[in-house]
Amino acid sequence: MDGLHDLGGKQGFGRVIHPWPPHDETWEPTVRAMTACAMRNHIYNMDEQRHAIERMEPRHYVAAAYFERHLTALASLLVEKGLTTREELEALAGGRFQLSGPIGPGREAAPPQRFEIGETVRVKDDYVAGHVRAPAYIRGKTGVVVAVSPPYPFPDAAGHGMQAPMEPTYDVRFRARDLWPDSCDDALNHVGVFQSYLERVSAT
Amino acid sequence: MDGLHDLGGKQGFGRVIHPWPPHDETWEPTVRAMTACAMRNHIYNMDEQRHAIERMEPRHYVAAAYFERHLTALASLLVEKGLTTREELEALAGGRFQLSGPIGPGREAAPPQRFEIGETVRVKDDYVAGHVRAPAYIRGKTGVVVAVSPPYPFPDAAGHGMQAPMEPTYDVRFRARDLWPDSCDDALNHVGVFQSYLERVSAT
Amino acid sequence: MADHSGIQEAATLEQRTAAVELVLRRHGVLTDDFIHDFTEHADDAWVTANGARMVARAWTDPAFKARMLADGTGAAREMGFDFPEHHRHFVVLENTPDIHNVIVCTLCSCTAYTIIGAAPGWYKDLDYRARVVRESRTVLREMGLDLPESTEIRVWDTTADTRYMVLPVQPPATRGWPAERLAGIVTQDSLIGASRLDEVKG
Amino acid sequence: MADHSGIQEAATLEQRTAAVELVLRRHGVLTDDFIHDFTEHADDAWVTANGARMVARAWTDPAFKARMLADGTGAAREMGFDFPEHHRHFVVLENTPDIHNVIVCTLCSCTAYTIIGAAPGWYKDLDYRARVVRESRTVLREMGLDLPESTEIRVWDTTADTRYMVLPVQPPATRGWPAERLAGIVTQDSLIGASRLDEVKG
Repeated sequence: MDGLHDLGGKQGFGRVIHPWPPHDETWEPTVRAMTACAMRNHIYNMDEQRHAIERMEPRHYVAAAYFERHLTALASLLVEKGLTTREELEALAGGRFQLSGPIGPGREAAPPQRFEIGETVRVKDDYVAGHVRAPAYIRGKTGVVVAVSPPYPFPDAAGHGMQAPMEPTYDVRFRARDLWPDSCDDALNHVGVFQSYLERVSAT
Repeated sequence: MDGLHDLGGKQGFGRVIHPWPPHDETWEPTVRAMTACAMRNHIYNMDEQRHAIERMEPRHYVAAAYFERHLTALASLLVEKGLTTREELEALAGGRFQLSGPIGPGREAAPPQRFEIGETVRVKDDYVAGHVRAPAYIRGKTGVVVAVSPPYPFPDAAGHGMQAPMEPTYDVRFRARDLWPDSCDDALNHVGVFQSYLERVSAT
Repeated sequence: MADHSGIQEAATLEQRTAAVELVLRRHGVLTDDFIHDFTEHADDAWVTANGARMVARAWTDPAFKARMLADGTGAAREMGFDFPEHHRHFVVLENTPDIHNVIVCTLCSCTAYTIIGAAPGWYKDLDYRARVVRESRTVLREMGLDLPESTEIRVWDTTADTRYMVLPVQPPATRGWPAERLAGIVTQDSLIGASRLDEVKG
Repeated sequence: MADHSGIQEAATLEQRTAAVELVLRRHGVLTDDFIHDFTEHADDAWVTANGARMVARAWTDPAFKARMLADGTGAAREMGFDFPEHHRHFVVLENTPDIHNVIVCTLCSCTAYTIIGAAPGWYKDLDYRARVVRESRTVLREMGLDLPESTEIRVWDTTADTRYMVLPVQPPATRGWPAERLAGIVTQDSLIGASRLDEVKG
């Protein structure tokens, strides 16, 4: 989805706070452990969690720290999976508990096709309402495959609890100046791209 | 700039609050009047104001209501134009006064060219770090000119206090399904596009 | 970087507004009565009734309607309405039974405020700006305007300094009403395109 | 729509965390010691020292380095380190005097946390995620790493479930050090690519 979480290349942000000031919030390790627990118990998978974070109300997403995003996803998925309700959570918490927005339909993977290392590929001009792991900054852009991964579950299906076929991802190398012409630092940008997001570029 | 203010087509937002609940904040008309006063006194122009709003820290922008955005732009421009300092504002306000981020360079208009009503045009694949009034959702997209306006100052220059040539804008009609294939309601989308943002499409 | 600049508490909006006001007064930019006078003028002169009167006249005066559709700025001036300096072009978009126009400003919240009145809060909120361009039919339905599939939706994004106003279709039940009475049924929503005045009965 | 759902005050993060914990316990999903045990394991086992030891060994053992660059997952397992189920592929990116690799996750904050330790706050913050892909040289300079123009920057966006780690160039002053001492100079920043260990003197 074209959400505010898709931050790559967005402008107006400032200096990175580095080094990051130490802080010690006891609720954060608890959220980390509970998230691991929910996934080990197969209440949801990693892509469902990521999509639940993406579905956070945009103002909430932008304001929330990392583990608040995880907590919101966890609570939202527990509600969606029927383990609790918002009302119960709010009663237990003694206050308002903002959850993620509703989930829509996922989508199937594209028919299998293989790309070779060294091959020039294009990222499809796809607009996906649900979970998708192609960042907007590579949409429609052309790059070269530099590496291939073992197969993973296709996230656009897995993120919606659908049966997800396994497919490889490709580390695709783009030139920054092809992504943001005249408006970037020179670099080679690599993105891990699922096979279904790619199309062949005919030799020119 | 590719800022979070460029919201057209972003997903994850919710129901529009309609009707909007009445509210009565006395500081809001004051901000409205002061903004008008600053512009009538030529302290800054409309595009400088818009750009100052765009330059707000993204988390602040997303959280702020309409007139807080105007107030932030007004205060930031008064500092940038030398009428006050952040320190003075904070002393007067008795607390922290978050301003917009720093301004970068603007850009010149493209060489003049005319487009005719009925002509098919393409929005250039431009990535502009400064002020620009072409929303990202039409970048690289093709549409048809349906109307022409009288000339306005070119915003990418005017927003940076540069001498801004006057140029017409064109109401360009796009099909929603060309902007967001398979991921939108059917509609004809019209956008007011400055002449410099457009390029001719050779007859096919 | 988020604003981690100080331990200091953020000043309230009222405090920040007062600080800016002091700066403008000290520099002699803001004169004693300006805020009061401007606000009074804005609240009295820049009202939805202006656009409503233009619409009512267009419904009852075909020659005016033709002038208004050809030159919105001229038609507004003819009725004594004015524009801020940067609104150099005012365009009226005619709805028909099969065409529905709706206005937005995705990049900020531009509107023809001297003619249709100060924009409502929802028009300036992020949800409307983000969604109405991509999900026009859905958003309008959620706002109470359920358009038939056969209606062509035309969205107008106010990205330049042209300003738009919708000319709604006159509700059939109001045929023959005088312009003054007609002006009373024209809502701000209908001038933006969030309503078609379907609720108006004779 | 923003969350205007109630007059109710938002529960604090501690309260919300406790509420979720109760739900998981009631359903028997969360067992008594899980949080304690998981946290202890994460804090003890998933530490930057793991990646540091891999780097130090690669600097001192050319055959291991070759294996690590060919199969990062296998090299990590060889040293007794493990991965969560979804990290099926671990790739080590070799810096050279002329090539600098830097890792980010623009869509969330993915990282090889069992090998390089829990990601630092700045890696998970919006500013780094938004900027380092488009302004890599500028962002690195602001973070204290001023690369010469001749250095080629390679940015790796962790958008799939492959995980990356940078193999820094061994600081010249440390030639001949034993692996254990070398591991002590390898920082988490250098494993992400925010540092080249240039500050390390003999």
